[in-house]
Amino acid sequence: MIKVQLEDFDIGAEIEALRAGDTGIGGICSFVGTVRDMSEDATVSTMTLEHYTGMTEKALAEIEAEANERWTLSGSTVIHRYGELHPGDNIVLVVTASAHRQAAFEACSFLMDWLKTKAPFWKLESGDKGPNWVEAKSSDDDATARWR
Amino acid sequence: MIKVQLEDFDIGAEIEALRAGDTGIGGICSFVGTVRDMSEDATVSTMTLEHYTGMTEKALAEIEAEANERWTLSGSTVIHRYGELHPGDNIVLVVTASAHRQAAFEACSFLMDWLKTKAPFWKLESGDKGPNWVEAKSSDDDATARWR
Amino acid sequence: MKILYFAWVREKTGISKEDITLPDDVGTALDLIGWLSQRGGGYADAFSNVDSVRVAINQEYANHDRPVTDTDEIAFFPPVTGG
Amino acid sequence: MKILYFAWVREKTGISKEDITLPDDVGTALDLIGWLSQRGGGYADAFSNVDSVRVAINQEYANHDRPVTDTDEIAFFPPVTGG
Repeated sequence: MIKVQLEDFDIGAEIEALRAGDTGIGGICSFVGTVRDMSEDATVSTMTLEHYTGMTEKALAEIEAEANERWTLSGSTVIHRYGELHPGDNIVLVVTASAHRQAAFEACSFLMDWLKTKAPFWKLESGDKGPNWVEAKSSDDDATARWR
Repeated sequence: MIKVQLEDFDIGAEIEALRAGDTGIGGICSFVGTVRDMSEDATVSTMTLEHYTGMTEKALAEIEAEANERWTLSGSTVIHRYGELHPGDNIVLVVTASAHRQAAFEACSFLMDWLKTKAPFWKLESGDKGPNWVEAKSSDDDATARWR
Repeated sequence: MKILYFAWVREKTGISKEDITLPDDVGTALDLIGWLSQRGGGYADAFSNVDSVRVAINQEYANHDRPVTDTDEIAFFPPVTGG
Repeated sequence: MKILYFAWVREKTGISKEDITLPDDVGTALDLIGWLSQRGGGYADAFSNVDSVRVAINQEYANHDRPVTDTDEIAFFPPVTGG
């Protein structure tokens, strides 16, 4: 299940929704990305997430389908927010459920790596040094390259 | 923070408690292990977890300290239940928070691997084929060996 | 042809989307970048380092040498930073 | 000396814990296993495959050749299966 939304999400409720009634599940992995109050050498007071409506939903659905092709999952959830966020706020949630823990861990990690390098979102940070578009990190490309 | 308990836990509440007020966190990884309704070729109706009171708490504290030595974490939570459980029930919860997602993912995966091979718990499954002590898996030893 | 701009590409062009009629001599995404740059000003600035601009054609990532047609939706943006 | 048994080791010995006075000729955990096995019955069965029995001395994992003393807490159990 994928969602692109302005509103916050409830991590516990999403985990419960994904596992509900499925006693074939042996493990559920989740990852929440949150807004940090520091970026490189600047403080962050606001992070604004811009995205490409239409393409975002397509990209997320493709990324989720790819994870489900690579691992045997009982289910997966990807929620990505956009709009104006502040330190401590949730940005993104990935939840994966599987009969086996390694599949749940790997698929969750894979989904996060792919979101970082494939999902059309852009982060604009504002703080003590003025607005700054976050630059893509080569470490994220490296992380994604692990899965090829 | 470690807990060994009979009662269930609230995943969402534990995640919120770990992150509360810390805006230096960039990612929170969690893993919940749950009771499956099948084990190898037998159905499972009850899983009873026995543990070594005293040593369990020491082992969990050591495992958590080791994770915090290897990765820079903002915090970690390990909760392991004992007693009589049923399919779909929570067994174990690990939550790790860090400024960086890779540290959160790796520490969470490390903690689960170590719990599987170091924490003094034993699972007795009962179902259509009668009671059976779960055997240790060499795949769990292999998973733990990754971290040496 | 519908063209969309995101993040600092949008800030530099000063526009988030526009409709253009594709000129006959524009065959690829890179040709289109060249044609847009000729408008000067913010456009020239946005595309001054072409390697830092990503392209999507009809909401799929595309290389700069991919052909474009007048019915396509083209988007230009920096490397993504979501997640 | 306090001895604890867990899981199927406990089921086979039929007892979860007991206090014994350490015999003079028992120097190591393995010696203790040998001495307990001599009791026969469930004890012999529990320790029939010594490689499948793990040992903890004072709540720390220990090899079978580790020395034991009369003030130790010794535990015998199968490989753990938690998590």
